[in-house]
Parts: sequence; C-alpha cells; structure tokens
Amino acid sequence: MAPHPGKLKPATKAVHVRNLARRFATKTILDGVDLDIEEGEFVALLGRSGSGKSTFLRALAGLDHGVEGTGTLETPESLSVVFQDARLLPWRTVIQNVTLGLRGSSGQEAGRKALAEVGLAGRETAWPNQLSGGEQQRVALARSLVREPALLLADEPFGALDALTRLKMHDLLRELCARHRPAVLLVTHDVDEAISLADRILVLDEGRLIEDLKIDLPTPRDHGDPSFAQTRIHLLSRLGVELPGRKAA
Amino acid sequence: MAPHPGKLKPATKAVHVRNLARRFATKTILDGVDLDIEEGEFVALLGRSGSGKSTFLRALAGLDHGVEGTGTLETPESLSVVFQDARLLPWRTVIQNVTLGLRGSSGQEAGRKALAEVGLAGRETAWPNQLSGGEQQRVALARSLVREPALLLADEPFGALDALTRLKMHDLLRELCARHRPAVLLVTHDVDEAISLADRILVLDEGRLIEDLKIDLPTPRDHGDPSFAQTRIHLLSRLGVELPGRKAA
Amino acid sequence: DAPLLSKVPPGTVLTIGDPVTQKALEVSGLGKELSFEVKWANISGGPQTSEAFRAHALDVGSVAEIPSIFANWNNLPVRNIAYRERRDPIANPIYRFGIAPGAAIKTLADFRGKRIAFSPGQAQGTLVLRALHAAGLKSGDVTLVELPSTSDVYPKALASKQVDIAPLGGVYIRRYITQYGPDGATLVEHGLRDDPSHLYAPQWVLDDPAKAAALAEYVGLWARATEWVNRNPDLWIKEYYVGQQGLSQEDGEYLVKLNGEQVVPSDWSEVKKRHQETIDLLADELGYKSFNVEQIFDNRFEKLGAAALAKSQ
Amino acid sequence: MATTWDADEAKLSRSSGGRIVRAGSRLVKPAGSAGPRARRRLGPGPAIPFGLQIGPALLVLTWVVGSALGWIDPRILSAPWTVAEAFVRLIEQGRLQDNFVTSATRALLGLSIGLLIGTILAVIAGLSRIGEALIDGPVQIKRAIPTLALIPLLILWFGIGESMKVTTIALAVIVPIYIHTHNALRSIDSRYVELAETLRMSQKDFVLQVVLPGALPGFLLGLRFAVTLCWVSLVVVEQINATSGLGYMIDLARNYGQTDVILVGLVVYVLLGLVSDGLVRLLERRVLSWRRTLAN
Amino acid sequence: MATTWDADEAKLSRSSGGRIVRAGSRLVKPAGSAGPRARRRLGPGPAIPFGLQIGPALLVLTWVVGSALGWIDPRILSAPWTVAEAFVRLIEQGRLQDNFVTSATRALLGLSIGLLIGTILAVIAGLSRIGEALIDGPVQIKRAIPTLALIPLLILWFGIGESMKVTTIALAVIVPIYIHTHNALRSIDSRYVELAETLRMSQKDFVLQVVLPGALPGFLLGLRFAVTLCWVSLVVVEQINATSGLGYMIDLARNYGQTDVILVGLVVYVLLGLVSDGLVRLLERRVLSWRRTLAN
Ligand SMILES: Nc1ncnc2c1ncn2[C@@H]1O[C@H](COP(=O)(O)OP(=O)(O)OP(=O)(O)O)[C@@H](O)[C@H]1O
Ligand SMILES: Nc1ncnc2c1ncn2[C@@H]1O[C@H](COP(=O)(O)OP(=O)(O)OP(=O)(O)O)[C@@H](O)[C@H]1O
Ligand SMILES: [Mg+2]
Ligand SMILES: [Mg+2]
Repeated sequence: MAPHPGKLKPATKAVHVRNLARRFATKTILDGVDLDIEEGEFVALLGRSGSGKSTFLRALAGLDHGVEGTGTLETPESLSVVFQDARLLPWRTVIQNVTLGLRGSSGQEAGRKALAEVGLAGRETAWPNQLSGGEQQRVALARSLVREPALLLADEPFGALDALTRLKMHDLLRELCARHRPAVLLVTHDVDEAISLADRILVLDEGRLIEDLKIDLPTPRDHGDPSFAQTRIHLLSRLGVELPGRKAA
Repeated sequence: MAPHPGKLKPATKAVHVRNLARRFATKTILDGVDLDIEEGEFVALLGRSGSGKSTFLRALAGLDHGVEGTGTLETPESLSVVFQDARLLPWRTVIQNVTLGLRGSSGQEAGRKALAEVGLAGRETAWPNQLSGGEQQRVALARSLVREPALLLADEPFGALDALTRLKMHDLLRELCARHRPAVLLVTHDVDEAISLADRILVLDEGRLIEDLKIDLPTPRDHGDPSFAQTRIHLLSRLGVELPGRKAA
Repeated sequence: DAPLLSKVPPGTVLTIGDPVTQKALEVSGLGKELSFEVKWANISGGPQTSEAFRAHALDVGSVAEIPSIFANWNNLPVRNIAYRERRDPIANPIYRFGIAPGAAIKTLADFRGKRIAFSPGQAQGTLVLRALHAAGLKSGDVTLVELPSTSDVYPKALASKQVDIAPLGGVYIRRYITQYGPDGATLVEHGLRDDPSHLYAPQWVLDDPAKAAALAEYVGLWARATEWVNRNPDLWIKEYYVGQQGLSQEDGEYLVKLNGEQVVPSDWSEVKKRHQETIDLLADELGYKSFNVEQIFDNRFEKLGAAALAKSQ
Repeated sequence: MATTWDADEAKLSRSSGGRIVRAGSRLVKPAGSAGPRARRRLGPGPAIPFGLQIGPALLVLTWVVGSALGWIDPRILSAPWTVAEAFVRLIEQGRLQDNFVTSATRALLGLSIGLLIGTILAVIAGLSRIGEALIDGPVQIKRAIPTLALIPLLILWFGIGESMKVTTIALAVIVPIYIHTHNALRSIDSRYVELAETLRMSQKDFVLQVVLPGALPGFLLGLRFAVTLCWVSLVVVEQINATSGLGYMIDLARNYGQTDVILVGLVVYVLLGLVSDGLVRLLERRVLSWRRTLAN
Repeated sequence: MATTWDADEAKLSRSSGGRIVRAGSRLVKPAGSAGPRARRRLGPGPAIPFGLQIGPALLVLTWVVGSALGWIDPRILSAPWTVAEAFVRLIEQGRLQDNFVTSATRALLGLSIGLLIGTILAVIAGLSRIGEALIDGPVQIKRAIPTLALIPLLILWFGIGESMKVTTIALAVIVPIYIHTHNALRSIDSRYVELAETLRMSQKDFVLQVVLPGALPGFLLGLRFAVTLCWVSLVVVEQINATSGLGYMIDLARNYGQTDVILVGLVVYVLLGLVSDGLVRLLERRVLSWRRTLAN
C-alpha cells in the first residue's frame, strides 16, 4: 500500500483509518478496514470472539509493534486504553495504578475522585490482587477516565460488572463524554449496551466492518422501545444469532 | 462455631454449607451462609461486584488457605473450577492446558474433543497469550468440562463471549449437564443467562444469601415469556436495579 | 625411634609430593629401582603440602626450611628426613632483592625506613626477616608490606613502585632486570644462605615401620636423582623445563645456571645450627615459642642420601 | 472411614463417598499459621518458625557431638571448644574486633559502590540495545575471569592500597547485581510495558514505577549474592598489603597452618553470610508483600 | 511541523495538532526487525544483530590499537600478537588442547553433577518446609565460605585426587542452581498453584507441569552463573595436585612469569565464558518462547 502521510484529514476526524490489514503468521485478522470517527463521537464495536476487535484496538493504540500489516492510521496523540484484562501493575497500590504517570497533588486528587466515582473510595491503598474481578476492572476504567483523553479505546470495560454497577458506569461514561467530548471506541459483547450508549455501531467479521449503523434514538434510550428492539434483532442477526422468540442475553 | 464433622448429610446433597463466614482483615465478606445443592442441580449465583461471590466459590473449592473464617462445608471431592480469570499456564500450550494432569492418549483425545466443542479446533499448539480474551475463557471452560466433575464451580465463565458464542456455550453446558448430571454453581452477572440456565437462583448481598428462587419455567426458556420477564424484574430489583421502563443490559 | 627396616615390606604404598624428583627419576630411569608402589602427587609449597599431610593424603613432601617449623608450631608434627644444599650458596642464591626503579638502595643497610614486600610463612618472608637481622635492623625499622609472593605480584609491585624492595626468585630475577633495568631497576644480593631444600614427612608416617623403610629407600634415590640432574643439564633442560614445564630453552638454561649444583651432605650439624637460628629468629619476630631443632630432624635418615650416592659411584 | 487431615482447631475429613468435609472455626494469625487445610495443598505450606535455622543448628550439633565422642580427629577438624577458646583469645587480644571493623568497612564500601554501579548499568543495558551492546559483553568477560587472575592487573591500575581492595570488591558485586537486575528487567511482562506506552509516561516515570519495581524481585536475588560475595572477596583482596581484616587473618593462619584460627575465621564468615542473607530475605518479604506466590 | 519518527519502509509522523499518523506497509521478518514504530516505544526495541558481540569486539580493538600505537606497555599487558603467537605455539605443542580436554572433563562432570543435585535440592526445599529447613541453611553456609578457605576441608574429606576436584566444582555449581531454582519456584504465582490444586494433579504432574516449567526462567539464570563458575573454579582446584588443565597451565605460567601464556589462558577463559553464557541464552530464547516480555 502506498503511504499517504501528507493527506491529513481535517481535524474534526478523531480517527482516520484506511485499508488497515493485520496478519498473525498465515492468519489474516484485519483485511482492509476503513474507518472514520468524528471528534466526540461514541462508536461501539461488536464482533464474535476472535474476530479481531482487540487486534484493531491495539493497532489504533499503536501497540502492535512487530505485527505484520499495511495501511494508514491517524489518531490523536492523547488517547487512553482500557485493556480487556484490567492490567493493573501488581506492585503498585490501587491509587498508584490510577495516577500512574500523573504529576503532583492535583493528579492525586483527580485519582482519588475517579476511584470514588467507580465506587472504590477507601480502597486506595489496597494491592490489585486484593480486589475482586469487577473491582479491578473499575480501577482500570478510573485510570483511563482520569486522563481525559481525546480518544478513549475501551475493550469490554464492563464485562465483569453486575447490572447495577454497570448502569452506574454507563452513567459515569456518559457524563464524561458530555463534559470532555472524547471520541470513544467501545468494544462490547452486549448488544443492548451498545445500542443504549453508542451514536454508531460497527460489526467486525472476517476481517472487515460488515455493518456501520447510526443509532438515532432519543436519550435516555428505552429498552422497551420497538425501534430499540428492532435494532437489537438486526444487530444480533449480523452477529449470527437468528432465533425469533429467543432473545439473546 | 462448634464443628459437626459427624453429621454428614445424605449423599444426594452435592453441596452442604452451614453458617459459613469469611473475613479479610476487618471486612466481613461472608456472614453466615447456609446452602444445600442437590446432585445434578444447576444453581446460579448473582450479586454485586465485590459482594463475595468469588470468595464463596473459593471457599467451596477449598482454596482459601489462610483466610479467616468459620463454618461447615461439605463438597464432593471431584470438583472443577472455572476461575474468573482464565488462569491458563502461560508455559503450556492450549492442549496441554486442557489436559493438565490427565493421563494417557484417552486424556489427549478428550482434550482435543473438548477444544473442538468450544470452537477452538486447530489451535491446540498455540500459546495462551496468542489467544483472544474470549478464546482463553473457552479454553478454561474446556479444561473444566473435560474432567466431568461431580461439582462444577464456574465464576463468570461466559463474561468475555459474544452473543452467538455464548449461546453455543450455553448449549454445550446444558448438554454436559444432561449427560453427567453434575451439580453446578454458576456465578454470572447476566440475569437473563441465569434465568435461562438455572434451576435455582441465589442472590448474595452483604454477606448473606438474600434470595433463593426456584425457576419453574419450561425449557427451552423463552425470553419473551411474561413469567421470564417478571422473574427478571424481580431479580434485578433484588440487585438494586429499579428502573421501570429501563431494562438492564 | 625404632631402627629402620632393611627391606620395604611388600604391599607398602607411599604418596609422594615431589614433582621435580619424580621427573628426574623418570628421565634418568632410576625410578625403575623403586621396590614399593608410589603414588605421585603434584603438590609443592609449604602450606599446600602441610594441608595434604593433615588430610593424610600425602606421606612426604619436598620444601625449603620454613614449613616444617610452622607445622610444628601448629600441631602438625613433621620431621625433615633429607637435606641438600647448593655447592656455592652465596654465589648461587635462590632469591635476590629486587629494588624498585629509582630507589637508591645498594646494600642491606639501606633497607632502613623502606617498604619491603613480605609474605609471612613463606621462604621469601623469612629471608626478609633474616636479611634485616643480618643488617642489624628490626622489623620495626622498615615498613613490611604484606603481599603474597605468588606469580608476578612482586615484580609488578616493584615496577609500579608500590614497594621499594621485594625478594625475587627464579626467572623473575632476570625478567625484572631486562624489563625494568632501563627504568633504573636494580638487584641487591643478600649474602645469606637461602638454599636449604628438605624432604619432610609427618610423624605418623615415620612411626609406620613399612612407610619409614620406603622413605629410606626414597631418600637414596632422591639423592641419586639430584646427582643425575647435576650431571645431565642438557637432557634435564629438554625434558623438564622445556618438555614438561613449557619454558623456552633459554629460560631453561638460565634456571639451570641459577640453581648451580646441588649437593647432599652426609652431616646435618651445620644445617641444624642454621636452622636453630632461624627458629629463634622467627619465634622472636612472630611471637612463637622457640624449640630445639632436634625435634624436627629424624636422624635415622641423616646418612642415607650421601651413602646411596657413594654406593652408586 | 473418614480420615482426619488436620487436627488444628478444625476438622477436614474424607468420607467414604469421595467427599470432603470441613468444619470448625479458624482464626488466622498474622502470618503463616495453619488453618484447616482444604484439599491436598501442593505448596510447601506455612513456614516453620525458625525453620531456616534448623539446618545450621544440626551441623553445629554434629560437630559438637562428633568431637566429644572422638569421631572427629581434632587434627583434621578442631573441636568446637578449641575454636571457642581461640575465639575468646582473639577477642581478648582485640584482634577479631579490629579485623572485623577493617573488613566490614571495606566490604560495605565495595558493596555500596558495586550496588549503585551495577544497578545503573543494568538499567541502561536493559532499556537500550546500544547500552546493552557496550555494557553486557564486558560484564560477561569480567565474570569469566577468575578474580585471582585479575589481581595483578588490578594492582597495576589501582595500586595496592585501599582503593584496589574496594574496587575489587565493587567489581565482584557488580556482576550479580547487573546480571540479575538486567535479567529481571528484560523479563518484565510486555503487557505492563504496553500499558506504560499508552499512558504516555515519561522515561523517568517508566523506570521508577514500572521497570524498577517490576525488576525488584530479581534485584533482591542479586543482592543476596552480592552481600555474601562482598565478604567472600575479602579473602582474596586482603592477601594484598593488608595488615588487618578477616581475610588477612585467615590467609595468615593458613600460611602458618593455624587450623583453629582458620576455623574461627570461617565461623565468622558463616555468621556474616547467614545474617546478611537473612537481612535481604527479610527485606524481600517486606518490599515484595504485594506478591502472592507459592511461598505464602 | 510533522516529525518523521521512523524511515523504515513506512512513515510515522506527528502533526501539529498532537496527532499521530502512521502509514505504509511493513513485512515483519521472523524476529526483531523494526516495523514503523507506533508511539514512543519504552522497551529497548528490537535486538541489534550481533549486538552482544560489540562490547567485547571494542575491547579487543582497544587492545590491538593501544598496543600498536605503544599506549599499552607490553611489560604490563602483552600485545595481542604476542599472545596470538603463544596461542599458536601452545597449540602446535599440543599443550593447549590437552589441558583443555582435561579441564573440560572436570568442568563438565562437575557441572552435570552440580546441576542434578542442585535442582533436586531446590525442588525438595521449594516444596517442603522440612526439606527447606534441612537443606537451605547448609547451602547458605557453603556459599558464605570462600572456596579458597574450603579447599583444606575438601582435601580432608576427598583427598587430593580427581574426586576432590570434581566435588569442588560440583559444590560451586550447586549454589547458584539451588538458589535460583528455589527462588524461582517459590515465586511461582499462587494462582497457578490453586489451579493445580483444583485439578487434583499428582505431586509428580505438579512438579513436571507447573513447578519446573514455571521455575525454568530462574533455573536458566542460575545455569548462566553455573556454566561460568565451573570454568572459573578450575583455577582454584587445579592448584592442587594437577598435572594438566587450564588452571594448572595458568598457575605454572604464573610461577615462571610467562605473561603471554597467562594471557592465552585468560583469553581461553573469556571465550569459554562467553560461549557458555551465549549457549544458555540461546537455550533461554528457545525454551522460553512462550514469554512476552520487555525484551521482545
Ligand atoms: N500473538 C498472536 N499470535 C497468533 N494469533 C493471535 C495473536 N494474537 C491474537 N491472535 C489471534 O487473532 C484473532 C483475533 O484476536 P483478537 O484478540 O483481536 O480477538 P477479539 O475480537 O478481541 O476476541 P475476543 O472477543 O475473544 O477478545 C484470534 O483468533 C487470536 O487467536
Ligand atoms: N485478599 C484479599 N484481601 C482483602 N480483601 C479482599 C481480598 N480478596 C477479596 N477481597 C475483597 O472481598 C470482597 C469480595 O471479593 P470477591 O472477589 O468475592 O467479589 P465478587 O463478588 O467475586 O466480585 P466480582 O463480581 O467483582 O468478581 C471484595 O470487596 C474484595 O475487595
Ligand atoms: Mg478481545
Ligand atoms: Mg469475582
């Protein structure tokens, strides 16, 4: 692929991807992905297990040193990643993990506040391995949010959370988006979650984005709304779930 | 608490727990839990993040060496755990992880078959860190299933799976239960998943089981069924989610 | 002491740490005359030999005068059983004092106030003490710098002017002067006798009649080997220095010349007198209790070496 | 046919049907006390109090009993009381204390310098390929050359004074510190490095928060080697122009064949080694308290 | 104001608005080739080909140039060509080969025995507190005693023959193998131990599948120390009743002040050390290929 480093997109595009391909050995994972995300846009990415969602996120974050591939990528420098695993440094306390690399007492303060927002006030000095799975995930979320990035890449950040905590985290994320308007790319397995949060939903399959759906429902979105249900059924069918009368979890 | 090692329950109880308490430092996590699970019974356990579900499972599995506590526990010796993290040995290949500790070529054969069942045929010789999050979780599931335990303790075994893969795994689990009739204790955050799989649903809160609900719906269960929806609403309210018109994810 | 048996009982085994004689016996063919079994050990030097004695791993060793003295001070009863010296000891000393480049030292008397390399417990160390004694100095009149005498530590210490004086032996004498002579390095002769060479054995070996008889036989061969080396310098250079020790022909010739001719006297009274002086000096300088020299000589062996030589000629 | 596995306050039994029953209360004391064991525990279990002291104590016991019963030839290995007498004598003469102070100064000075240099070299070589290219080879070379053979060169460069001794010790210490820290650094899980990259950490923060704490277990293992090495090196360096010091004391005694003094020296070495190692292990337990490993 | 970060086949630039642009294709060669770098990479980056050989090569270069230009006094450090001549001479005489074979036999025998015993001791002490109580102390004691000072005792117990030499080397090797393996074993993440417990693995399977592979990185680091130690120990053991061997050769040359032969000996040591260490590192890369660390 010919490089086009000169053709910078207008600054309103937060993410600009053209013809992105990634391969592991003989297996092609991404096969010509094109994507633009506007500033402040909230995009959800769905896809089967093993379809390449994490691979795509890692490419966007520039973490795939040494992975074979081609394509053009443009992202803001200020981006933040919530990894699929919580990825807390085991040798730093919870608060140290949140404020990693932040400077001064304002960083400390912000870290403490973010921890409280994810419901972990008072656990500042615990070691990561003293937390439950969901608690670890929330610390990782707090670590990303406290940085107020221009682009937030989140790989199933709510996977280990119960219904109530999950709703709280949705509210937290919405609030953050309203305040700082970051572009968000959220990987999730929960179709309802995608519909209720995102402006746009992508489905990745066989290395390509086979679906790019604008969601034009009013917020807050009602799960009972017929168009909500219709969108759900459409997306599930794109994911291969075609069971009328049986609603996927 | 006075020990009652003599009072063995009749053998039809797979799990027999009385007055189980567990504490970390000053924090009481389990505070007098009583539970009986019949042989072949499928029990789902719901609870907020940090409510002590994993702690309870670890106590049942006898893994909480050195955790402070009291109570009586009785479990079959042949039990198997799917941990909340996939917990694959990074230095063993996928197939070696599945057949860990199994003997002979029959073990190999069973391992290969289990891998195929979770959709990972052909990935036998990959290293765990070459798998996606959901793939790792499925390997861990295969490792547990291949052992055909009398008691299966599974800590959010489907958390990282997409809708389709998750349905397939549900079917796989149901099939295994039909064949070997193990007692199952499944921790999940997905209320619908709990309702569609379990014979009984427990809710853990503040160290106690605040709900013990028999599910008497016919199988396969229809998510659209009014009593399904009612059960969902009831359970969600027990989990603190009380938003009429807004259905939790 | 029980008189020596005239014949070595069959089955006697002796472990001998005397690699030079071993080679001489081999090259000269004298080794074939040994009537008992020998296990050779490549061990030399006082501390090592004494350690091997202590472990009962060795029956006899070949050293200079000092080790037997220290062994007796430290609970290891040993005795000298053979003695040889150089034909012209003052002209053919083993050691000379190397003088650091630029240090104006011409005689022993100039040692006052200087830094001297000193290795306690080794022959070189004792030589330093004896030289000071001869010059009428006490050890407090100089600075003794403790350094091991192994390897080229002494020449290096002299060359880098870390010490003013150090006893040098063997090839190091010549090498030091060729290398650092141009910078002003010199040598000083000490004019003392530093030539005694002994065979010594632990008391428990000497108390074993069979081993004692074997030792007696060995002393005879040892004397004849010494004489053989005196007479066959060329073959000795070729077989030992060049062939075994890996030296150049030139170095071999130099060492043969430096060693001069070694003789085995039939009378120990002279050496005992000098030995007693050394014991007294060391006792005085190092704070040990002096003892009678007779304690470390086994007189049963006194005549054996010279007798064997006389018989063979 | 229930088998009781643990009688400590609580019961764990196996009933006939292949079932595990556990009952009773347990109060876990701060560290290492045994609660009722759940299933066959594969780890080593809780620590035995003063467990690490049992081996050495048995050795001393063997020595005492063997000497008392005459099994050990005192010419070969002096009896403990002979050594104890020599110990007392050396202390009364003030020699042991003096030698110890001299040696400790040298050893600790060399240790500190070696620690600092070794760690810095390891970080440079660990984080930069060029640094590694320049540093790693020379350290491997230093390590391949026996110290004894290096001494003449060190004399040439550093003379025969204190600086040569401290340098030799520091050079000895650098090796394990460098190799362990470098290895530990390079073994840090790449997931944490990725994390640091996305957090846009400064190089300094990366070193201080990710690399050094992550490499700490390796560094501490290196430190365990370093603390004994700095004592052991004394025997070599104090052969050169020393008039006091533990190594000097042993060297002198070896030259004269004073077995009891040698043994006093060795006993002091052993004590120093055990105490130093014990201190590092204590430190290890404290600063690595975040770890959950087979050991606890 | 776009800065190009990497010119390798592709472009990574920073545009003025704090944005990162990457474009172009990259074909990743099997190992270590640099693709376009995404963001500032905090790790050391891809390996430099033959990087580890650069340091030693520079040292040799300094030696050659320094000697040729007369900066290095040949009395202090013989010139490389003098050493090369000695090398050739020793090989022609067959001495170097003979000595090497003798030494290699001793070293490798000692290494094998030490490896075996060290690993077994580490596993026993790692998995049982009683084993640790009995084994750990004595190993620490061995380690605290300078080999030089231990020799007299070893002579007492093993005589002055080959068995003493091989034993001394084996004892030297046991220390790093034991300590590293034991430490690595104890550092295995308790999560994997828990897993093994729930899988009802046999003790044997636990050791073979969990403990040993998990402790392998530590063991291999110990092996790196062991392989150089077995060569370095020769200098000490071959002072005692040896008639051939590299250590003996150096000793003899030291007696006669043959500086060129000494240097040949040291060069051989360095080569042996570098090659042994390199082999273990190669092995490391192969058997630890499952790891994703800072290094790759
Ligand atoms: N280092 C690697 N080497 C080889 N194959 C890899 C590697 N990393 C990932 N893969 C494979 O690439 C595919 C895509 O992986 P990826 O992690 O992107 O999936 P995913 O969509 O995130 O899946 P999940 O929802 O399960 O997390 C998977 O089949 C995985 O096995
Ligand atoms: N080793 C420990 N030390 C101190 N507190 C701990 C420890 N392990 C767990 N906890 C605390 O105990 C509580 C229960 O943890 P547990 O892992 O059982 O929660 P959980 O119900 O599984 O939550 P999740 O759904 O998030 O996984 C949590 O608040 C956790 O922080
Ligand atoms: Mg993924
Ligand atoms: Mg949990």
